[in-house]
Amino acid sequence: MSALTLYALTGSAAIGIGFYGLIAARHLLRRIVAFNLIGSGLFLFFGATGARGGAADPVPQALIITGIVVALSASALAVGLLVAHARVAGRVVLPEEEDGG
Amino acid sequence: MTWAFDAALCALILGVAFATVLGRGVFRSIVFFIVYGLLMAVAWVRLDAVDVALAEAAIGAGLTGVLFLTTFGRLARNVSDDAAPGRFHLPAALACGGLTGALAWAWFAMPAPVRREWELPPAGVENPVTAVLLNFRAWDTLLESIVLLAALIGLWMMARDGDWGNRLGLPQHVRPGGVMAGFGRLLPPVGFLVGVYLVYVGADQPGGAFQGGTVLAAVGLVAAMAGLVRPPRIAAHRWRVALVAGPSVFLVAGLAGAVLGAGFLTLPEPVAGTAIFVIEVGLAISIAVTLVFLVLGPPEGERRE
Amino acid sequence: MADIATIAFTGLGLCFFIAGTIGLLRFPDVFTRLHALTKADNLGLGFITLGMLFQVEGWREMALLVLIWALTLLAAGTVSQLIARAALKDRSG
Amino acid sequence: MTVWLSFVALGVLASLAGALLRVWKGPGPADCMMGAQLVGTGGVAVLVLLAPVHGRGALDVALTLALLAALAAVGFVKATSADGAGDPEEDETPSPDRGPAGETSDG
Repeated sequence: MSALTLYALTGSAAIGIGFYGLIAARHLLRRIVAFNLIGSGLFLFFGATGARGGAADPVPQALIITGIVVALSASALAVGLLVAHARVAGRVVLPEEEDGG
Repeated sequence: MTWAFDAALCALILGVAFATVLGRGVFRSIVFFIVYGLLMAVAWVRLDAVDVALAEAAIGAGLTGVLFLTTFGRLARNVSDDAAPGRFHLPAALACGGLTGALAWAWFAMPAPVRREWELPPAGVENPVTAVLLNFRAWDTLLESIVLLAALIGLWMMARDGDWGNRLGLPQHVRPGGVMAGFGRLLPPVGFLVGVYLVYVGADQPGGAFQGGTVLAAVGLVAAMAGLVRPPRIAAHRWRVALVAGPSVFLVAGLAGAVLGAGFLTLPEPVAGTAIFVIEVGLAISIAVTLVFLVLGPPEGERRE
Repeated sequence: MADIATIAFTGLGLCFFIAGTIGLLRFPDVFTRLHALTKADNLGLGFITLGMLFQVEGWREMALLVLIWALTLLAAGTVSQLIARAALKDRSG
Repeated sequence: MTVWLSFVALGVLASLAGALLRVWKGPGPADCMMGAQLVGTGGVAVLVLLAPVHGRGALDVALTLALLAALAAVGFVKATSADGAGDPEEDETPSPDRGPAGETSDG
């Protein structure tokens, strides 16, 4: 098993773990963190794919860099929504999940 | 031995990912995510993607961590209860395991890569990543810089009416002459130099508008949190110019290409190097300012003094 | 000769890292653990950069290594102060 | 030489696993943050050790990490301060009975 395969498998595992966190977590901030985990795993998988042809391919790298920056801006927007929600509702979980914790 | 190193690094990354999702408490999950970003930066270096590693080091390990930590602080202030930890969710675990399995299968099922025989056409810069970002796939990059702006506008729409016109973010304060204030005076000059250096060398070495811009943003955030500079007021026009500088310069360059007959967003080879440098400077400024504003958040109350 | 120096210094640095981790795991409270952490930070990374100075060529890389160590020292000093104060406040209520 | 450097890097990674254990166990938030800080320094050390293999790029990334090593900790003390934007030193200044750790603040 080559090192690239190792990183690709790590990326795919991170995607799965992130999805689990997105579904299972109830605190919304944890969900945002899990969402970032998915994105990061995808980047790793994609980057390993791009590196298979010998020298690192610049096109995936460029896309990943813009992706990282966009992921941060999306997280900041999500966090803004979360803070606004907490201010209004006084809770950090979604209304339909409030009971039965 | 290098294989063992890669295996250990991947094992650590996986362990940290698990801990992020399964660990007790939101705070711990955030700390694990910061560690995850750090390890990812090392992984990108191992994959020979230094440009990505630079962006990941500044964003994954720096800006995102600060964003989540300060949010945690804000929520702790507003909200009395912490959500109870989710129970183990078997169907979700099975589905996510299946997803990972499918991705792993996809990796092995992918056709063998074609070894790239062709060389990148001349683009005016030596660093292939910069060439792709600002010349071959300029459309993506232009739209991406506009996405950043859109995210900031969306975030600012959530400011309370009473706070409009105030300074961005929470009102930061530190003890004058204290450790944090001292750190805030020492670090920004060095960090600013490193950020500008990364933007400057982006043409032929790892670095560029995105990598340098994220480092500059992180440094700006230190300066703001340590009380060296006060964040601008939300309505300040000077800073709004900085926000749109990058996309505007990019658009003007693209239109110039169309007028000169090369096509929209196509930089003809003789002037490409200079044009890319100008675009990079504009973009780096916009990216840095936008990211700092995004992490600081909308204004939240003026400090009474 | 340079290789021997590298092996010696990086090995020493590794020892400090391992010692720092053991301290972080075994020491009883926040402040003693902080002590272990700063040892690993300052000395571990210090010896590793010192060892690597023999391996890189060119003064730029050397200057970069020294700058990396200096920045880590600055960060370690600040961080240990801030964390200790935050923990002190936490304990006294 | 590459083998030795990989070995040292592997050792640093192993010690980072110990630091992660501290993050997992806590008990306080300060302990978690310390573990993260050690991982940050260890990451810088690993990148420095990779420099002969990956060239100047690894050092550039190490420099970025070292530059921003304290960023997370600053965010942490901000988040744990009373109004989410303060400095743990502030309210210690006027009180005469500050702890022993308060003596060397302005060194």
